[in-house]
Amino acid sequence: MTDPTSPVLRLRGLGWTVGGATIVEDVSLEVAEGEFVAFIGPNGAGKTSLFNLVSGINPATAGTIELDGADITAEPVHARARRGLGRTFQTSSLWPGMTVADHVRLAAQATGHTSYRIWRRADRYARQVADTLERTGLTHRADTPAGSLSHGEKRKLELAVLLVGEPRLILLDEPMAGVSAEEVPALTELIRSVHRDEGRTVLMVEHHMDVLLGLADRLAVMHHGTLLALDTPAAVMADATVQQAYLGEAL
Amino acid sequence: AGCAKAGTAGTATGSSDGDGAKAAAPVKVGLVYSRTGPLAAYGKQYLEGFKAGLEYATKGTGAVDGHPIEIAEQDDTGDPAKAVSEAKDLIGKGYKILAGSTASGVALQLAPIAAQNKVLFISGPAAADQVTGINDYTFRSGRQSYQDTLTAASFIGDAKGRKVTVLAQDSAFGQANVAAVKQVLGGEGARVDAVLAPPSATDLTPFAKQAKAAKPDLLYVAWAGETAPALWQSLNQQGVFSATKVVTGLDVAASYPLFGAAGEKISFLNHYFGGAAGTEVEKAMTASLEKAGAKADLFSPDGFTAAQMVVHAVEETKGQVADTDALVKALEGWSFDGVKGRLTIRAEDHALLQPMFQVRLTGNGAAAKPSVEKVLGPDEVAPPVAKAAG
Amino acid sequence: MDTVVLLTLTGLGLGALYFLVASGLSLIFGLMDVLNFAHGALLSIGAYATWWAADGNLPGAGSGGFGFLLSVVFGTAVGTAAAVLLELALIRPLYSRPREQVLATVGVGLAVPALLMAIWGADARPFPQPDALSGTVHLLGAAVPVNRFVLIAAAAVVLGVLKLFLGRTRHGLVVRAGVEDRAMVTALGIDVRKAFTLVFAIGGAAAALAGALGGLYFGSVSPGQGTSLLIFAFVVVVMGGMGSVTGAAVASVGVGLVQQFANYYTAAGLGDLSVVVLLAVLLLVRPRGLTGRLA
Amino acid sequence: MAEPLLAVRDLRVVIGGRHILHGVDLEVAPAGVTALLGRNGAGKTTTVRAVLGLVPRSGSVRLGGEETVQLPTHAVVRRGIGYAPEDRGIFTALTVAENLRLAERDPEPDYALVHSLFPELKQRARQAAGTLSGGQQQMVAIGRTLLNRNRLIIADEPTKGLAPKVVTEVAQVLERAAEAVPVLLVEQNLAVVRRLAGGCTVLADGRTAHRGATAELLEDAEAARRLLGVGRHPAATPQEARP
Amino acid sequence: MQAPTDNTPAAAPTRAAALRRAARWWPAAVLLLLLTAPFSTLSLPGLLDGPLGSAGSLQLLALCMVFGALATGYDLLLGRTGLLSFGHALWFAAGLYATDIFMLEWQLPLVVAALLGLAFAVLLAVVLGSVSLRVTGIGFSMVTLAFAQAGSILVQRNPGGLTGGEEGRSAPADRLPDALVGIGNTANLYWIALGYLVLTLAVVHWAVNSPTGRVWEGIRENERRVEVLGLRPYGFKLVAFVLAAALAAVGGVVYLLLSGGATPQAATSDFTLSLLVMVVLGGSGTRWGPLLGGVLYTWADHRLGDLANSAAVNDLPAVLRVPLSQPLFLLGAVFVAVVYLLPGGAVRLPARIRDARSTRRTGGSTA
Ligand SMILES: Nc1ncnc2c1ncn2[C@@H]1O[C@H](COP(=O)(O)OP(=O)(O)OP(=O)(O)O)[C@@H](O)[C@H]1O
Ligand SMILES: Nc1ncnc2c1ncn2[C@@H]1O[C@H](COP(=O)(O)OP(=O)(O)OP(=O)(O)O)[C@@H](O)[C@H]1O
Ligand SMILES: [Mg+2]
Ligand SMILES: [Mg+2]
Repeated sequence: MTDPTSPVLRLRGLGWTVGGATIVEDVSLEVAEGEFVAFIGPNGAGKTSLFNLVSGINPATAGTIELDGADITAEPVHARARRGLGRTFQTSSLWPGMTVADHVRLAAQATGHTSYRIWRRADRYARQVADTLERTGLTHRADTPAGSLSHGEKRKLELAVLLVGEPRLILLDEPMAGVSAEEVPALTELIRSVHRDEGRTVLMVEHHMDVLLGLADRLAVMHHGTLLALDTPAAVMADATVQQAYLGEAL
Repeated sequence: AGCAKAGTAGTATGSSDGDGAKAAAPVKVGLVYSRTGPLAAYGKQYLEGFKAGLEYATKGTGAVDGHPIEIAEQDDTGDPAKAVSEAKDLIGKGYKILAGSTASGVALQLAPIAAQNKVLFISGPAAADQVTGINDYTFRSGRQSYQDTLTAASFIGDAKGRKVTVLAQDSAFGQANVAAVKQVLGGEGARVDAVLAPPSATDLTPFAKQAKAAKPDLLYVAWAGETAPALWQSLNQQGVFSATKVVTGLDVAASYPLFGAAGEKISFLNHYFGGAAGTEVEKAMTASLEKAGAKADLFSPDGFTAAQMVVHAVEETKGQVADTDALVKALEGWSFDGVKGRLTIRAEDHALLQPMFQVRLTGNGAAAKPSVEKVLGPDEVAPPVAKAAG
Repeated sequence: MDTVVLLTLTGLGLGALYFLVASGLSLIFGLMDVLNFAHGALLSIGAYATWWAADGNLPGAGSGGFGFLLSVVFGTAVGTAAAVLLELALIRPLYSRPREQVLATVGVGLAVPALLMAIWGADARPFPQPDALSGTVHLLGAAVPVNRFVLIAAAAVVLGVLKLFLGRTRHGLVVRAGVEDRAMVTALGIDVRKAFTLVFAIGGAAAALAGALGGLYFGSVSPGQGTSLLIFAFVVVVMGGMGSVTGAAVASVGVGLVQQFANYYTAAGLGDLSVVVLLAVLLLVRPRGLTGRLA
Repeated sequence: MAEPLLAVRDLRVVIGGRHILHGVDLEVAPAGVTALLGRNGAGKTTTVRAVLGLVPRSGSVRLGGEETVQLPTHAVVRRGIGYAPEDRGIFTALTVAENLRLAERDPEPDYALVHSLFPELKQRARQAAGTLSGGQQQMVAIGRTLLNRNRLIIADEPTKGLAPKVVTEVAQVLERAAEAVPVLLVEQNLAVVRRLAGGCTVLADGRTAHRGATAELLEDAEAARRLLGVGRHPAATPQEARP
Repeated sequence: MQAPTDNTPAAAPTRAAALRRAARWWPAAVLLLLLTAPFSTLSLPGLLDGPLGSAGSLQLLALCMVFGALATGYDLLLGRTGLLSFGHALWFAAGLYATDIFMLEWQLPLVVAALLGLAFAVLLAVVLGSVSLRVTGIGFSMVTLAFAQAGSILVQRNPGGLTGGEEGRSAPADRLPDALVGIGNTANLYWIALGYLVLTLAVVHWAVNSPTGRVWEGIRENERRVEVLGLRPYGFKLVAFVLAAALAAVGGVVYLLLSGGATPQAATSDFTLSLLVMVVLGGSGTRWGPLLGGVLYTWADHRLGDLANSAAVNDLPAVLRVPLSQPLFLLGAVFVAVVYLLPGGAVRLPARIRDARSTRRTGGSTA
């Protein structure tokens, strides 16, 4: 359905103004099929806000968003999700009373478009669910309510819910925050396989630079709501402004 | 169902329908009334009246021809659905006589149940006119709205060309009153109009003003519920009493102070108040009530009359209460001395023909005292015959 | 003309009554997130206590002048005490279960009117009317009852006091924060329970005062009076923006006027229905109510 | 070694019938930074919450020699603890200024320090805290602990979600703060731990698994792998990864 | 409810398992018992006034079942989807009044009138549901309250003489099948109520275990997050709303038969409030909780009056007698006690006792 050379996602002059403050300003960007773009930038630069615009949590006040060539600027969240756009949240956003397995099951069923079958039993997708839990290392937690998971486990569950939906375009908002040093490599590997082996397009915000550098095809630097730079990781890291505004002195 | 209270003259406690025990088989009467809920005060008067009536009619024996009268009290809390359940419970247990119904809604729901199951039902204080003639098995021991209306109409004298305004709530009760006044006084040539306030309105000042602006010769106020004091205050403040003659129904004694300063300026129509009738029966009732620590009030006669009717029906049928049709026969057309005077159960529609009173209040607040201005004979306030039950 | 004046002023009086009833509810709902179904019960307690005192049971109190004032003060105090008791006994132990808090108040809302009925009967009792307040004032041809002005003045005072409380003290802040994350407030070294009790007490005081003045308005007290006003109080609170005291005031005036005019001018007395429609439309147009922010 | 400021013995926590802590021992030295380390789910956050009395606990928690295990949270905190929780504990409906105002305990709170450290918080004083970016919220959380003169600061993953530059700044802040007030630091960023923490306690499965000097632990590759699961390259330290 | 756990060590694991499997069939056993109740002469003194098969007892049991079912349907919104509706009475009243009015005014036979009444209620629910679901949270509660209040006012106003105002209208006996008229046929009404209960339980159980049911659960916990999965909560909420309304409307029809008429009490917000109380009494969001709550509430509502009037209470000193003679006071007090002492409702009681016992045991071993 799509021309392989045409971008999956195209932002044109995207902007968001709220309460008189411009949070995101004139962001234009094209992401090709199968590409991995990482976003960095100081706290409050507008990275999460940009993700919120793309996923439809907040309506854009300027510019357009195209997904696979279709203009989705005015579409609500659920419609965009149906087009294969999935995301995780910076602050874990889950269903506290539901078990880990139920989270994944619900997500699987949402993708399978069987949610309106009120006369059916909801016991399909067992294998998909088991696989996803296995991949994210949550199998032993399958029956725990999400509300009593530790912080790191919640981050993984966010990923599990995302992955089982098999989205084509994935937005990850700081998936590594709070994950213990030990598990960072495994999680990095998981994200790598989603991108490389399954060929999904990924946009990711992360402050862990070493993780990004191994994954990203391109690095986008945001500052004060604008796209300051967009280039290969090496080129961006060499940039003096980025050094000064974002990375600071070594610890 | 709690407390079934056996009559005092309980002799042999006859068990089942065995022939030998028949002579003393108790007659069970179920009272479904408001023991609690918004109409609890009415319910209490009714019950006290009933007990006094039973004592009077059985001459203190609590039994008729050796059949002790057992009453079972059921609280309907004013909720018709609950009343229906309770009535079914009683009927299921073999009760052939039901009485009570403090609220009109209850009476109207119980009447069909009584007909379906062929039991005698004597409605209590419920005033709805529809109860009259609703079916063959339903009677009433109190007055009905139409009798109130006719009493109110009596204040105007010659109605021709006069203007009458009805101030009422826009509810079934209020609408029925308007319709009745239109029928009665409109028929006599009066111009009748109405000021209807929403039942839930709390500020009645504008309606008082409207009633005054209508400049009627007679303002008939048909009001029920919590907002009555606010209404009288508003009517007084807007100067309605000096502009026209105001007629309304006199409620229970506890409500006299609620008229406030307006009390003395109102012409009251009245079903009954303690001491209104001055009959021998009333004296008996008052004595009996006082013995029980109670006072005669608006609805005492309703209970008293119901007991008289029950006893009469049992007497006539010699305790064979299973034959409901005989009970009905016994009551239809019966004329007897009641608390208020001569009472007649009209055979056609079971309306209870009875005298009504024109009353004045003297004194304010807690000191307010009613006195009878005029007694209207049963025929003067007889409602038209209701069409036969379908 | 005089009709419009009369309707406007009595409408304002009705609005003032609604605000008095709603203010405490709005305060508690806005700060504590507890939709207090026992509010009507507190109202009735205040009304009955005032009536009881004015009926000659409290030395010094009575139905006229200073005695009446004392009765109102007494009624408010009793209502406040009841609110504190309610908070300590029921709300506080359930703080980790907000839904249960609301339900407990539902239970109290059922039980208290029944208790009042058990003690003083189902009948309405005449409420004392000081002579100074039972007359009318003639304004542009309309005879406006004096007690409406008393209600309007009391409502204004309550509005002012509540705004001062919210603006000048830290308690409002503590309670708002406590509703969002109670544990975190205590982790800042604050005894959040005291603040909650205080807010509940103030809400209770407002309710009891409304009950006492409501008695003046209706000319009587009855067990169900408080509860019957509760629905309008809810409507006003929600219209005003879920807990904004100022919003509740604006909404009260609006509802009072609309109801009064609609009752009078529409054929079938559509006051109630128009308020209902007003609420539905307002919420659909502005889902967060008139203000959407706290006073 | 001087007497510890905070001494935790045999701390146990059961929530909803589940045993989460089975006996944690922990000491915070009267000066400097003490680190509390462990894998995800090891019980670090629960330990901190139990110390403050935010979860039902048993055992002994002595603060400056005084037993506090029976005290309610607010009383414990009033004895001089500044706490920046893991989920930040921001009151989203309140403004930034209100969030800070709630934390005031001293008669003269040190706004100068907080604002000089995080100028953003001054500019955004009237913004609803819920609309702040993740990093800005973290600033509020840390700022609250610095307003008062405390006897102990507890920071649960304070650098989580902060940009590398700010991580460095926060580390410096904590280092400076630790000169005056001891700090109990829960942290996944080992570069920060290495730089700040003198002593450390490692938890595993709700128990104390190791106590000792931080430097020693991080040097000992075998111990580091066993206790923290990190290999030869303690990963996730942004600056180390820089080209 | 559940088979007591076998504590004898390694007694007979297979037997225990078999017992447990058998115990899962208890609802069928209860159903069988309920089906045969009209033939029973068993008397349960204190619980029921008269033998099980007597008209009064059957009527009370039938009411208990109707309200148990109504509460179960209401919990579809409250406990399963997280929608606090204050307007549920409207659907009940719609089924009740519409059916009654169709019979009275159009002289339709019961079945036709009931189907039309149901259709009317569902149509109304679709329209009003799609409007009120446009707001969320307490706003939704208030809009539903507003609509229900409007309905209640309309019923009280007696428009066109249709509803009978505050006096209500009784059902026309001549339009009803003979088998449903008269005390002798109470058993038939009882079976209808039982059928309604089984229907509601089955529909609710089936629905919450369907894919849609899982989405409801997600909506209850975090609505925003559901959208991110590509699901539009609005549609799912509307399905729950209309389904619950339809169940309530059917309940209205059954109630019409049981109480022999339509009265305005059924349309008041107090009615919805009592459903709320039932759900909470029993345990919201559980399979049997709302049913249990509805049964307990209805039973108490009818029987507390007897207790309040009983000789035992009348002999008490005034301090106790006065409050205890008010059924509503008892009900309110019992309700507060349940909320306070039984979080999660009566249905969680066995589990809580088990928990308490096991913590005591393990607590003892670790301490
Ligand atoms: N509703 C709002 N009103 C005012 N300002 C807002 C609002 N929402 C967001 N902001 C501001 O917009 C800016 C961008 O926030 P955003 O969450 O996108 O940052 P970020 O780049 O994701 O930062 P971080 O790395 O800390 O997560 C922040 O300064 C934030 O305070
Ligand atoms: N309220 C609770 N109810 C039940 N279990 C809980 C609760 N809080 C925490 N736990 C469990 O206790 C364990 C320890 O959790 P804790 O949050 O203390 O870990 P942590 O060491 O801080 O982990 P992380 O590094 O991921 O933040 C986890 O397995 C978690 O699932
Ligand atoms: Mg962000
Ligand atoms: Mg943690």
